Amino acid sequence: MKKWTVILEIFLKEGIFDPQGKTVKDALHNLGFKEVEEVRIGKVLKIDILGENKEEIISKVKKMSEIFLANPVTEDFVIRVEE
Amino acid sequence: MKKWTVILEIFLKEGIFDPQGKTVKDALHNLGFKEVEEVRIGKVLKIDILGENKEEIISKVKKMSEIFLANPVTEDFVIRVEE
Amino acid sequence: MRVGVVVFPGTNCDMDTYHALRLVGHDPVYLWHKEHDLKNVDVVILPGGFSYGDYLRAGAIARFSPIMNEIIDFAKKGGYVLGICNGFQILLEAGLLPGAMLPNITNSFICKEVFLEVINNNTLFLKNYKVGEILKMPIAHKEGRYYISKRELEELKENNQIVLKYYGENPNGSLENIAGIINKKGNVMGLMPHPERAVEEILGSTSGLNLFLTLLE
Amino acid sequence: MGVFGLKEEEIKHAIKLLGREPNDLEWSVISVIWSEHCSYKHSRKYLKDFLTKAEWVEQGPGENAGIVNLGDGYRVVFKIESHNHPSAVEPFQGAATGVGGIVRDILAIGARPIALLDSLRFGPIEKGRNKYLFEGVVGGISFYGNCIGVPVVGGEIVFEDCYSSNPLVNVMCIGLLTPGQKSYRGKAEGKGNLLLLVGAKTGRDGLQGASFASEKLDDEVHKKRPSVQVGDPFLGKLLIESCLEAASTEGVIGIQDLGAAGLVSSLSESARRGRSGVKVYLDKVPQREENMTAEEILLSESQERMLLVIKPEKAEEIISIFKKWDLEAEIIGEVIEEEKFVVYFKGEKVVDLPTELLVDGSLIFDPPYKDYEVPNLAFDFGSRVKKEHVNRFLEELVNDLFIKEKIYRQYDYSVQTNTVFSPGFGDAAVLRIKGTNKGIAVVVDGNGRYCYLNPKRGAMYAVTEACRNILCVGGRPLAITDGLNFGDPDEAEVFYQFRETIKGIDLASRALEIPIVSGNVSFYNGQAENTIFPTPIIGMVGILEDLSYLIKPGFKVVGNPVYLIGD
Ligand SMILES: Nc1ncnc2c1ncn2[C@@H]1O[C@H](COP(=O)(O)OP(=O)(O)O)[C@@H](O)[C@H]1O
Repeated sequence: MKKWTVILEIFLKEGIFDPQGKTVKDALHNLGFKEVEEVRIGKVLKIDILGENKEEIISKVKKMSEIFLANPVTEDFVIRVEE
Repeated sequence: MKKWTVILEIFLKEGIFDPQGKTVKDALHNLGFKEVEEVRIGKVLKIDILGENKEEIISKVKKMSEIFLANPVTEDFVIRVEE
Repeated sequence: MRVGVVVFPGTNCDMDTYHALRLVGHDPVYLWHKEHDLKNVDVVILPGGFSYGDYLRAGAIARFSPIMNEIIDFAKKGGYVLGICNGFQILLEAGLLPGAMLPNITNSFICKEVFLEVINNNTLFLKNYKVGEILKMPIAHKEGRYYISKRELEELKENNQIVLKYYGENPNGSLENIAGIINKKGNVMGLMPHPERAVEEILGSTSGLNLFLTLLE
Repeated sequence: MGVFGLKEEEIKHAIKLLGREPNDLEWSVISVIWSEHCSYKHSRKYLKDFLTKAEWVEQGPGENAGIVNLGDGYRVVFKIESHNHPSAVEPFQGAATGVGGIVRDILAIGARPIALLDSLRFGPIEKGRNKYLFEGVVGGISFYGNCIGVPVVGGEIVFEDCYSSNPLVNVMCIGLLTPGQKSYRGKAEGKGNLLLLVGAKTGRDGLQGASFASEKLDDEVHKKRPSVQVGDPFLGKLLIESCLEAASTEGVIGIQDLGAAGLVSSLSESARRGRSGVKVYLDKVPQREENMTAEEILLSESQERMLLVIKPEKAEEIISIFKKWDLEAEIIGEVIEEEKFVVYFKGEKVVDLPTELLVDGSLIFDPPYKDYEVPNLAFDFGSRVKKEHVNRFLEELVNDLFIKEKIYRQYDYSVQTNTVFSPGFGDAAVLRIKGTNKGIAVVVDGNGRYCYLNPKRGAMYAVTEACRNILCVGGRPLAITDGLNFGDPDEAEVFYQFRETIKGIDLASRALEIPIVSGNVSFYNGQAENTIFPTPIIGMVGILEDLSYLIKPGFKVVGNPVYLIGD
């Protein structure tokens, strides 16, 4: 089996307020980075996983995300496989 | 000026123990995902920012990260511009 | 000595620290994060709490508060600065002390009484304690795992900058059980435990008294 | 949205009261405020007979929290609140926002929050989602409570199958008023006084939360929920400091938090309590999102917002306090004489309803009830205890202690430097009152299993248990806040449990002369065979006149006699 590295990004759904992102945006403005319009902060997981092929890996990580890693009520996630 | 979305991933430096990643890995094993070899958990920021061109944007976000968004003692970061 | 207690938005041990100082006879002043004036204090205390909610990283945002410019200058000129818990985290972020804080090894917030050993008392703040003395104080933090690169750790040791270590159990996974450090000159100190919560018998410990008493001189 | 969640008879009732057909927006307003959560339409009738007065009670139920006198000008303020449904859907945020909500209730009195206690119920931790719910809830309480610097000094937790799909998260907050400090009511009065909305911007979060809490949780819940509220403890902390600062000025008439049903309930309840009306301009409400509709602004349950009714001549001074703390503070309307809730949006009058109709107009429901046969849930002590039983029992005991420690280690219980007995130490938590010799003892207790077996006796037991715990540390019980958690009130057996529970609490409270000064009712916790045990949680506060008489647990000296008191 091959070893893959999967990157999973989890953000709060659009429309759900992200207080942390807002506070960091305000801080960036205070530091002079006024060009910043919005900041959203999420989690990112780097998962090393064994498997035969890319499709299998993606579907596994998708399953983990759905049942455990992300909360479907509040969060959206994106999966990316690093080569 | 154009609006860009920049993704900034921040992970603990290699070699620094990541207890959250370990907890999640153990939980995934318990859930039956034994193929998972390692999990590292970091932060990801989605930054909407105005600017003329990609180079300018990247250098801005790099600066923010160096002085504020990431801690150089413990963290490494990667910048990606979404088109 | 005149003591100032800094209030950042989200600081929550300012009143406790103020109370402890009053208890031993100080007449402290509060310093507001937006101010540029240190009100002629001799000692600046950065108390514990959750400045800016600890969002992003503990201490990362407070470090850029207007008053921090003054505090950095003050410290560089030899002024006494003490950071407790979140205050310690802010001093690390501001570069007034070396190293950084990581999330606890337990991956959770920890509130408990711990024991500390005084390793070095060569700083104003600890001069009334004896080297080797064992202290009892509460900790209450989520990011208290002290970390520093190998090279800098050697330097820290060479210069006797490690002043307090966890004794017995290391609660948060700090490198070398480090609980408190000073800068090279010894005028800036940071510690994770809360001395201001250990000044009255009824609350379980008086180990912190000497720290505040010293500042009376 | 229009009418939602109202029964046919309630719709007719509304039209009759109003003398006309409400418009769509007015229907939405009526629907949320007539929801169980806001109107107590199934419980009001029964709660009103509680013993609520005593010489030492300064304010009983009906306000944001109860107030009890400690002597020498010190007063203690407290209330319990449930956040069961939000915690079932998103445990971390549900519990966090639960803490934020009850803290703002205390803050609305003008008191500084000095302690929290949490009463938790989950299904067995080794089954299904229970561990996830448990960890999320504890994490959320720890996240919010620690950040705002209010110590969680006690609580309780029970694992039982019936809470599997529907955990219970009840949080009690305690506040202190020091000598000379004013207490406030959530009231709007005095024509021309201004309505000041402070704290966070208003977004689309938590729309219909009140009706959500008034329904059964089923699989549809995820789709039903437009969005979940996210707690911002940092802002919550700023709100505490800024509101206390504002409350110390001369210009504040009333303070009210924004909770379930957002602006609708806080505005109309304040107006009703002041026997006045309010005129509100929604365009003035600071909005977080673009193109929000009148309905979205009115019903939003965005967290970390408070309403202050202030004197116009003091507006500038008070607003400057909030600006100092970098918070939003906008005047969104004013008090009017006519007892009406009038709303303008984009230059048009969009709502014009009597406050009496909104706050006291809902139909009262008194559904049928039925006793039930109790299956044998009692432990079997009949057979002789064997060695393996003892081992298992010890193992369970250790696990039980371990999990409790796992919880309270995550709570900052020593911040504010008043905690004399921290969690895990005494039978009740003890806090000293700075500047005096006095202390208070606080506790939350409940036993759903007993209440299921016999609701009346179970409820009495909960009251007496809380009482004993206060006594054990040397305190004298003063008053109760009750958190009542039940299933669907339209199920006859559930309503029976409810009525009997009320009787039990009432009997015990009268017999012991411990009045009830605040509380909360949460229905619709599970349904049919998944209904929770009837679970009344008793929060109790007692006084220790002199902390030198504090009683520490444990045997002290070898040879001391041991007494067993009681039957
Ligand atoms: N079980 C109860 N016993 C006594 N008083 C109660 C009970 N339930 C609710 N109350 C009182 O009714 C009022 C409304 O309660 P609630 O709606 O929970 O408050 P809030 O408006 O803060 O959400 C409060 O004053 C509360 O103390």
